[in-house]
Amino acid sequence: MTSIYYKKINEMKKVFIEGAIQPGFVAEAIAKHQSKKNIGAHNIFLGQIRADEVDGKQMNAITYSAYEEMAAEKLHEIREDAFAKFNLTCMHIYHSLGKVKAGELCFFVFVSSKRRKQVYQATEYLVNRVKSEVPIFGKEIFASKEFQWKVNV
Amino acid sequence: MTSIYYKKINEMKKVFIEGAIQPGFVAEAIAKHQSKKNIGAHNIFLGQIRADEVDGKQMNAITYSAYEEMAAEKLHEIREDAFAKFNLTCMHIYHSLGKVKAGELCFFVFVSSKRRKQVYQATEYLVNRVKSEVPIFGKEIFASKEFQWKVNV
Amino acid sequence: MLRIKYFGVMAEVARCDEEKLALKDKSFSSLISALHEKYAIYNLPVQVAVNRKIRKQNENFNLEENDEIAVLPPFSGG
Amino acid sequence: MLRIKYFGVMAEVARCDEEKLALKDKSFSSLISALHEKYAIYNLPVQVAVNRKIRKQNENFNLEENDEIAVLPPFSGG
Repeated sequence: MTSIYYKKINEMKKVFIEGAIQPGFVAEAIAKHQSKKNIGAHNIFLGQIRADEVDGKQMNAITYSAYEEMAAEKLHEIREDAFAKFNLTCMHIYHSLGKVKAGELCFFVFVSSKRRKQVYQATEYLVNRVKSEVPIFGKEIFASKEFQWKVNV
Repeated sequence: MTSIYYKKINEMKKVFIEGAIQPGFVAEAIAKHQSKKNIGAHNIFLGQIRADEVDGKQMNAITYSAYEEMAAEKLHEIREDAFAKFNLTCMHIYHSLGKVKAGELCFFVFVSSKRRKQVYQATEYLVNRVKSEVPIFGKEIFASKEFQWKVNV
Repeated sequence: MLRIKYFGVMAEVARCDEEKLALKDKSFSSLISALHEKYAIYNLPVQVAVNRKIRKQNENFNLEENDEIAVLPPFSGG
Repeated sequence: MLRIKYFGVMAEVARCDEEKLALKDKSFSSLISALHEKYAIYNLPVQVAVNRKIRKQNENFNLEENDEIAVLPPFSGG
């Protein structure tokens, strides 16, 4: 039981990032895979905050919170399913917590494989499952300081 | 005619990179999109050189060359087709020329869109068309200094 | 007493991230009734998780003292 | 005289990146015949581009002095 517990804690650490995900963080993640010489193809999804207008009000930022313990369990399940479904070498999922401003990155999914065939589909699968099944909550903040709770479409 | 000529020259400059594509270059490309506040989703494909074994010999690197003028024209056509086919905000394609070692990146396709739905498919479309239609030639170099010309499968 | 965690808009409805509720018995249906009485959750698009698993609101089973209970609005990551 | 560019393995077969060839006439079929005589291109998986467009080897049309001609092995980018 102890080792499973630590494994989960480790996964939690890896997933959530305080504030925006920086382009340099993406570069570091890519660089870490250059020693893996059986990888031929990477696919990366990045979610960026749009400055949408809602009823004439401009969105400035999203503040994210999460039920982290449940998120860690769910992400573990999603990862296992993706490894079973697709032929992947590595898989990484990162999501912001706290405030992320328009133009900044909040979500980073990274899959690697020997060949390119399945990487696009694997990324799409992970992105969709994280968005629909992982308990993360976004609060959209407007320039006026008003807010509304984000709903995924 | 002059402006079309300069446009093509500019596209050539943008596509081919001498040697490996660095993770920091990918980060810079991402960072440049943070001022575009109508973008919600990015998808990135990266091709990495594998150290494959062929008949017991280990591949060390690929040396790329290209028919650059024709490549520029073909890439222009592929880009136009992709913009017509998918709902994209931006699209960037980079490929290495010269020597790229195993573990390094040789190919970088980057698409951005308001919403995520089409980005995976757009990336896959671009990757496949570049691989099959753009006159780029890879020479696989083995540890033994022997070589063979790469064939795309 | 059961400890209940609230997330997202539900933490604003409850005006807290976590509270203790006394139930008449330890059944899941009593918990759902108590949450509805206090926060009208039948009218909210929320789900209830017990020990990190979403349970249907019409399920019936017994809860234990240190079960981890959470009321969750729609997920909106990404 | 027509200028011909060679790429990839074809540059190794021709032992140069570019050369000038004299043809008996300026037709595309004469060019293909001359390339076959010199490099046996019917036995190689190569394509011929004129002014950056791939042409079928059995097409027939006239070439001009400053047409850009290139002999290309299979593409293997990525």
